[in-house]
Amino acid sequence: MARGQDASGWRFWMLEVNKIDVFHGGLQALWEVSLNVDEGEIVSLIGANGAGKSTIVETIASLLAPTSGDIRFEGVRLDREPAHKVVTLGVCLIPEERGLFPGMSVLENLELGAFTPASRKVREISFKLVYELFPVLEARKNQISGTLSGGEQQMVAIARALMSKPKLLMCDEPSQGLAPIIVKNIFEVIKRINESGVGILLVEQNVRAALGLAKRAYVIENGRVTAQGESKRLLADERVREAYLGTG
Amino acid sequence: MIHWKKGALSAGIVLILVLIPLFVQRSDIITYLFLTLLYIILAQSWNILGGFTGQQNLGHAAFFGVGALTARYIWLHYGFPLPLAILGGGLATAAFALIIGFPAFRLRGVYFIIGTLVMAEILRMVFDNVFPRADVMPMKLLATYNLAPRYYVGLLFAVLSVVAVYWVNRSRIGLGMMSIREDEDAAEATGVNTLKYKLLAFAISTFMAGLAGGVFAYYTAATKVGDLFAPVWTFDAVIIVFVGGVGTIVGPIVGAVFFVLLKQLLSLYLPGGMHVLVFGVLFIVVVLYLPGGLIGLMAKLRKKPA
Amino acid sequence: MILEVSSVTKAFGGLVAINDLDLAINEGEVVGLIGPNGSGKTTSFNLISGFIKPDRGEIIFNGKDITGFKPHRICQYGIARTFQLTKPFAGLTALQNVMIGMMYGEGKIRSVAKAKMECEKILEFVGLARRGQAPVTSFGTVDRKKLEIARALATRPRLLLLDEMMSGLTATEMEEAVRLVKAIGDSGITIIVVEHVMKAILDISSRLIVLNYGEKIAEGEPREVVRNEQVIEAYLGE
Amino acid sequence: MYELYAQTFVNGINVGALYGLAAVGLSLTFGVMKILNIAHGEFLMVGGFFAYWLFTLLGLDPFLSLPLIALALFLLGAIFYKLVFASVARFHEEVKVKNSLLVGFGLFLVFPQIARGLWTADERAITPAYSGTSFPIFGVRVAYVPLAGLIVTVVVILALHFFLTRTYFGKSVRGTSENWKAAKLMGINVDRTYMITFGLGTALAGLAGVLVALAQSVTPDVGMEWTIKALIVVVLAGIGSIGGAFFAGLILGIVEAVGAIFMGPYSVALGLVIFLLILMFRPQGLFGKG
Repeated sequence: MARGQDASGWRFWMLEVNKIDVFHGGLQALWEVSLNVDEGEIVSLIGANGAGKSTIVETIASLLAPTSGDIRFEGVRLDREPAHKVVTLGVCLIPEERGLFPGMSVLENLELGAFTPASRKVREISFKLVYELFPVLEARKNQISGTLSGGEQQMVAIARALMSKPKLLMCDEPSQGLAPIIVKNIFEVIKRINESGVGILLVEQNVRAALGLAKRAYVIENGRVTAQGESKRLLADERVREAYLGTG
Repeated sequence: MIHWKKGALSAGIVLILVLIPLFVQRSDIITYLFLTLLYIILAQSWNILGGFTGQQNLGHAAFFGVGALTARYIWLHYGFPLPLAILGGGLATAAFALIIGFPAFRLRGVYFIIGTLVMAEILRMVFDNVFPRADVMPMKLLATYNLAPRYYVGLLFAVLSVVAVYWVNRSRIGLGMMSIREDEDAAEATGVNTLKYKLLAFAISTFMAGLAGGVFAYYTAATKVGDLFAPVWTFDAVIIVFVGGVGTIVGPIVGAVFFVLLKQLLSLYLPGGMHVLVFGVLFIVVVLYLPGGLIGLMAKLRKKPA
Repeated sequence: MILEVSSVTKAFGGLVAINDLDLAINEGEVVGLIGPNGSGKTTSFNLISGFIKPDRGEIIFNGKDITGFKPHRICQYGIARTFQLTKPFAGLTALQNVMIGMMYGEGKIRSVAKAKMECEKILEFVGLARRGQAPVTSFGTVDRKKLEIARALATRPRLLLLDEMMSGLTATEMEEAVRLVKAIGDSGITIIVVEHVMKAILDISSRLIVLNYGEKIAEGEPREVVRNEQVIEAYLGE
Repeated sequence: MYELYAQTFVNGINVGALYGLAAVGLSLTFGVMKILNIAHGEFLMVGGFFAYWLFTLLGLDPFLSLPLIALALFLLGAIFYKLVFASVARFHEEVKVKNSLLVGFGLFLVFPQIARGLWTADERAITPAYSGTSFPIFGVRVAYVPLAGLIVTVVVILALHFFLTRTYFGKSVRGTSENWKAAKLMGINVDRTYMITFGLGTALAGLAGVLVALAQSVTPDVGMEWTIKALIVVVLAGIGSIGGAFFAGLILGIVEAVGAIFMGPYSVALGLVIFLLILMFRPQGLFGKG
């Protein structure tokens, strides 16, 4: 498939990842990975641990650099920008294990979320929005974030990312280490964020929840995209089950 | 075959070094040669711990100083025979190192480096205060002072230090030390008692530094005790090892020759002491851009013939 | 029984990583240890191999209580491990890597010359024949993994802990790795494998143990275990 | 007897404040960048000589020269970050610390030589008209210069604290120190933050240098001694603890001063003993979190 082309003809996606190879610690982690996310879409990356899902989103965020291939966001080459510039373009990653500033208060974490000049200007409005989304954070804004519960920490991570006013939000395993009821909550919030017009790229191990939320998904196995398509179709696909449980 | 050739070459070099004082009478040349030998001992001693075991010791001067002070004292003031005095200096140093090493090695990496640095500087200050006056050899010895025996003692210990490093490089113990340098967790998982082998490397390294101190104590006619602990001894050893090639056998030898030659050359053209500046810059460049030192550079050039 | 982990608990700063875990491994078994991300598999390996000390509970190996021993002692008693991200001694040759295992692990061979000969054999066994003099930095993913296994085997273990052997390998490389693990098992060494690549683990193991949230949720015959509803739920979500 | 102890105590506080100020900069760079700059004392020495220059050549009062020195040393630090430490910062954690130590060690050799060329090896002190004057209080003589030094130290440390906790940029510095990866993801330019932090560290060293030249004296070789003192204080306080560094500095100053009464020349070894004890029993420092 040529760049910008899909089954329905020529078109351009908000995010286009085009045949990237990525090395991590001297070893190859991704082989010719291509994927796309459209405006306002929820797309999910599923696959077993160590398959390379995190590597994909970290590369999009420019924490890692591809050795070949390219990444475009609204036509701009992300792979040529440093990580701190990617945020100003509207792409924000919530990293694995949340990446909070654990010794700083909730408020300070959120303030740093709005570090880019554009987002800093509107941060009072953003505060209102995220406090509406997570009332508990307003009540705890002076608490040191490292002392919050796991679910609350995940909320801080999401809220902090929203403070940067992203057009595309990438969440790396938001459910990790959380009790099922809290996971449900988090997914609910992600859905609401998406409904406000933010595109979502969701990395998840919890396949059913991820496929329930996303319209489309990519299955990642051993650093390669091995299947992709409508979530409903993938959910029934034997290959997904196989990727996880090896029961072919 | 290569083995045999290397052995013959080394024996030849040693033989030439043994014969030199018989043919060369100029005392300045013998002095430079002696200093080169002294630096080889000092650099190899640092190399065992810093190069092979990966534990950088920035307080090496302290061990040189303890060895020099002990050897000088028991030789001049308590009448020990010279070989025993130098050996005693080495042993005292290793004993002192083990006392320091136990707390220092309980923590990994950086604390050891800071600890040695702080320890050396404080020892210097203490000894500077306790022995403020220069320690001069008695007149009887000064009257009969001769460079040749100093040179031979230096040669003997330089050869011994190279042999020791050679042995470390190919023995079981050396492999254990190098595994610590490469990856401490993997070394533990592979059965290496990392604390034990760090302490062992530390003891061997400081023992040799103490010997170097003893050789210097025998050589120098007069010295301030504080100067024996001066950071310059650490600097010189570390620079020689890094410029020559850290963690190799030949590197420190090449480094020592290069160091003494360049130092003499620079002192011809630059105002006094400025050679240190050149060495400082050279050292930073090597650490950042040439981690293999001169040995590594030569290997690279040989691989890629123009 | 060669390894008995009884009621071991380990918490990191309030987060319980392993909760009251019991494991019993028989001599000669190849056991697969599986579970979703963060379920405590690598933590269990770290506990057994001595890299972390349990808060509670004990670990008995070969009739000896090894709880709280340092890793090098545990290795000398006969438990070898590999690391998820391989940790070769990168500045040394492949042969030297393996020799360190041989001379320090069980430690019966102390002569360098003899160790060299033995280690050449091990390198050949894992498929690295004639690569002994090569610097490890020139090795690719597969060869690094093979080397890691060779080094562990050189310590003459009775129990081998393999942490994520298959990740990053291509399909053919994986087949080769599976054959290697089977060959090790056939030589009589007990093996515990942590693995995410299910095809491989079903091929290798004679028994599966499933962890979730630091607790054992299932164990038994591999093909049966992966049909267990609780296990599917843990993996795929509710 | 009371007067001897009280006087010693006051002297200890005066010296201790200098230790604290010298250590704060070192602690800041280590806490944020995980780089241990053992050439820290060299920047202190340079600061002292700069102030000496301003005083003897232009007749500028040392207290008025403080902001100038801070600016100059900030720029010098930023340049040195770009020249050498930036390439160290790219390494992985443990290699980074080791290489930063070695590079600092190299600078150790370079700085005193340059200083000798510029200012000769002589001991230099800044001696404005008011130096040496003092006033009595409770039977103890308090000199104006060290007292002013103490006040400057307190003000500088409070200002640093304010900067780190109240300003947007200061918060981004703390964020970077807690999790540099996440900081990047928030749009913080980590490399620039490192450069500025390093510059701040050297600026603090420069300020300490002015006070040292004023209260004691500077020579080209004084750097190592101050690095060592700062290291002891940092280990005592716990790495990265700013307020802790100030109090740990005071403690070291007082212990050394009081120790000198009983131990004479051996009292310098006290620092080492404290240092080793702390390393053995409380490696996170007195004020660090357990």
